[in-house]
Amino acid sequence: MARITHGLTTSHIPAVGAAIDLGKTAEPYWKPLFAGYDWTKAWAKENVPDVIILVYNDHASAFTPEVVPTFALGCADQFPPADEGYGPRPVPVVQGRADLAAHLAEGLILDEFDLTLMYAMEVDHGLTVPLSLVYGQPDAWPTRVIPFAVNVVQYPPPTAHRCFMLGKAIRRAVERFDEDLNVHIWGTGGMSHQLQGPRAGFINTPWDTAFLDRLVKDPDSLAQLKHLEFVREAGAEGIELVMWLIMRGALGPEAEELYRFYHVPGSNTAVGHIVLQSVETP
Amino acid sequence: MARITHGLTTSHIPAVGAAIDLGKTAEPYWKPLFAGYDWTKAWAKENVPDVIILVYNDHASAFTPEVVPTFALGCADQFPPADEGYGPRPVPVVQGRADLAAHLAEGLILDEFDLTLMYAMEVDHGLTVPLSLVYGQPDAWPTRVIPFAVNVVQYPPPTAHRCFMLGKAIRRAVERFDEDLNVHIWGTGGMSHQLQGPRAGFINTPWDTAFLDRLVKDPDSLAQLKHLEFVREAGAEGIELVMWLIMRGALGPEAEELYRFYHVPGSNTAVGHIVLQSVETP
Amino acid sequence: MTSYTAEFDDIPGTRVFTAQRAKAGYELNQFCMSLMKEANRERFKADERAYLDQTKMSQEQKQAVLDRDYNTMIDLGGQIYFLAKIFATDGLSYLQAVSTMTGMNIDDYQQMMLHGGRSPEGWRSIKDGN
Amino acid sequence: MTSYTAEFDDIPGTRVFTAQRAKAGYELNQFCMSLMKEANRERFKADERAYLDQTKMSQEQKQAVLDRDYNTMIDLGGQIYFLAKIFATDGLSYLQAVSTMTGMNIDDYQQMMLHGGRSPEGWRSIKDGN
Ligand SMILES: [Fe+3]
Ligand SMILES: [Fe+3]
Repeated sequence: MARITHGLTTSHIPAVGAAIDLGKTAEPYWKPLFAGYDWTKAWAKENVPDVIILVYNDHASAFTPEVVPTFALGCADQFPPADEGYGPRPVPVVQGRADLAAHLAEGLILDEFDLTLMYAMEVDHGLTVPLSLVYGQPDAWPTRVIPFAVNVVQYPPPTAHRCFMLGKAIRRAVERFDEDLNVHIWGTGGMSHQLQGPRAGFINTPWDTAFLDRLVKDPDSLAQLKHLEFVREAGAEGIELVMWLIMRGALGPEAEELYRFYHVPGSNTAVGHIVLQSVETP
Repeated sequence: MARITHGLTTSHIPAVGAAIDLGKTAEPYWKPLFAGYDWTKAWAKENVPDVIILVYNDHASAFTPEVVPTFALGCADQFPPADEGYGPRPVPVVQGRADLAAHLAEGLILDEFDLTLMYAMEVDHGLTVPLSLVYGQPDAWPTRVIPFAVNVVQYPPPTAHRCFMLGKAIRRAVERFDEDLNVHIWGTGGMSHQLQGPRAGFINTPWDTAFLDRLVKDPDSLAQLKHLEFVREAGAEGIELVMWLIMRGALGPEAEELYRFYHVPGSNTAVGHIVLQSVETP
Repeated sequence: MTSYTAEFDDIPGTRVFTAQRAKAGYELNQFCMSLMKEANRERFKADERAYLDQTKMSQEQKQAVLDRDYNTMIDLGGQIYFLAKIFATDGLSYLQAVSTMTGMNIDDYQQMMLHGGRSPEGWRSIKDGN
Repeated sequence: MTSYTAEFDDIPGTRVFTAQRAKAGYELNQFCMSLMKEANRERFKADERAYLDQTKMSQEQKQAVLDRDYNTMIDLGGQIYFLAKIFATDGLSYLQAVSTMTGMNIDDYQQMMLHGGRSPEGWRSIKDGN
C-alpha cells in the first residue's frame, strides 16, 4: 500500500524563483533566505519520495477568468512550466503520476469532494518555486509530482475546515492504493503577505509563528479559522495558508516537527518553511 | 427573500431538439411524446419564474477532454448554444442571472461544495432541449436561467447522496438571497437509457416508475443508491438520474406531484417528466 | 485500487468511461472536439485520412474512426458524447449510430425501441446471469 | 445577500476579489492573460493604445492600464495575479509593482520590508481602529 510519510510547507514567492534562475542566491539580500533551506536540501537528498502531492495555487496561469475550479487535480503525464509574462522558467517539465492521480480522483469524488480533473495543465511559480527551493537546479526533477491546485484567487476560497477534511481524505485514498509508494505532501504559499492596495507589505510575525505552532500541535483549531481572520491577520494573500491545512490533514492526527525556518522578507512576503513527519497511530 | 417553489424533471434527448427545430413534432413517431408535455406547457405559461436553476450535464460541448469539473455553475450574463456537430441549435441565447449565481457561488462554496465557476460557457442540448420542450420556439426565453452542469460523463460522477445534499444547500443559499424571486429548479437527463456497446437500447420501465415514485415520496432512499445500481438498472447513461436528486433536494422535505409523464421511446431513451411543487414545512 | 472501476465490468456489453480510459482516449476525444467547428468538419470530410494523420491518435484509433467502428473506438478510450461529433458530421442521429454497436440492423433496432426497448433480463450481471 | 463579502470591507486598504469583481474585471483580466504570449507582449509594447482598443475593456480600464495605476485597476475588477502579466511585460518585479500601490516610493517600501514589513497595528479593522 502507499503511505504519506512526510509533509512540507514553503512559501512560493516568484522572486525566489527568479533569484535561483538568475544565479543571485548568494547576494546579501537573498543569502539568509536560501540558507534557511540548506537543512531541507540535505534531508531531501536522502529522502526522495516516489511521488509528491503538491498543493499550490495557480496565479492566473493555467486558469483563465473563464473557469475557476475550487480544487483541480493534475491527472496528466506531464506539466510544462507556464509563461507568466517573463517567459517560462528554465526548469524541468514536471513528470506526473497519472495512475495514482486517477486513483485519487476516484477516491476523493466518491468521498464527496467535488474535484475538477485536469488532463492538460501548465504549472506556474506556485508549483515550481518550491521544487527549486528543495531540489535546486537539476536536469530533471528527482521525483514524480501530482499537482493539486486550490482556488485562493477568487472569493470565496474553500474554507480552512474543508481543506483540512480534504487532507484527511487524501490520506485515506493514498492508503487504498495497491502499490508500495512513499508519498510526500507539500503545502505551499503564505505566510503573511499582501500584494495589493495601500496595505501592501503587511507582515504579522507573531500570528505566523502561532500558526506554525498550531499547525504542528493543534491543526483542528486552525481548521476553525474563518477567511476574515486570514485576511485580517495574515494579509489578503495570506489566505494561501488554507492550503497548508490540506498538507496537515494528510499527515494524520500526530506529526513531528523535523525542521522550521521563518524569515522576513522574501520580496513582499514572510517565508515560512516547515518539515513534518507523520506519527502513525494505530 | 428568494424561494424555490417548483421543480421539474425531463429527459433532454438531442433528437427531440432536432424534431422541434425541423418541425417534425406532429409526425406519428413524435406526436405522443410531445403530447405528454401539453399539460406542462399550459402550466408553464401561467407560472413563469424569475429564474430557473437548470441542472444538466454537458455532452462534451463546453468541457473538453482537458478539464472535467464535477459541479460547474454558470456565472455569466449569457450562454450561447453550442455547435455539437450539426451546427448550433436555432434557439435563443440563454440569459443568465449573474447576481444570483454569484450569491450561489459564495453560499455553496462556504457550505463546502467545491464548485467550478464558469464565466463563459456554451450550452448544449442537455440545457436547451428542456427549455424547448417547456417553452416551445419563442424569440427569447421567457425567463432567466442559471446553468448548473454536473459531470456524468467521466467516472466517477458525484454520488446520488452528494447530489441530494447539494440540492438542500442550493435551497438554503437561495433563501438567503435578499430580493424577492420566484425560482424553479429543473433536473434533466435520464431516465433509463444506454448509448453504447452491445447493450445499447436498454430500457427498464419498472425501475424507472419506482424511481419516479420514490423521487416524490422517499428521496432519502434514492440518495443511498450507488452508481453501480444506476448503470445496472437504468443503463450506462441512466447515471444522469443523479442530477434529478439535486432538483429534489432543493424542494425541501415534502413535495407534491402536479404532473407526470412517462414514454418509451424517445430515440434510445425512456422519457421521464414530472412537475413538483415544494410543500413548505415550518 | 481498481475496486471502484472493476465492479462495472460485471455489467454485460458496457464500458464506463473511467479516468484510465479518459487518458487512453485523450487524443481520440480531442479529435472529436475539433469537429465542433464547421471548417474542420469540411476538412475532415474532404480527406479523412489526411485530417486524422495531423492528430496524435494511435494508428488503431485512426482506423476505428475510418471504419466508423464505435465499439472499437470505445475500447480505445472514446466516449459516446465525444464520438457523437463524428456521427453528427456524417449526418447521422444518435439512434442510427448507436444501433451499429448492437449487431442489429437499424430497422430491427428501431423496432426493438418502439416495442419498449431492450429488456433488462439477462443484461444486468455476467456473474448472476440475470 | 452581501454579508459574506461585506465583512472584508472593514479591512483597511484591501479589496478581496469577489464574484462581483470578477465579473466587472472580466475583460481587463482577459487582456492580462493575453500577455502570457511573447508575440502579444511585443504587439502591446509596440502600441499600447492600439492593443487596448482591440479589447472589450471599458475606457476607464484602458486608461488605468496606460497609467499603470494598479489601485484603480483593482477597483475596476482587476486581480493582482492577472495584473502581474502587465508588470512582467514591463520587466518589473512584484516588489516594484506592488510598492506603487502604497503611496511610498520603492526605496522606502523596500526598507520597510527589510525591517520586518508593514506592522499590523492600525491595519486590522476600520471599525475597531486597530
Ligand atoms: Fe502565491
Ligand atoms: Fe444526456
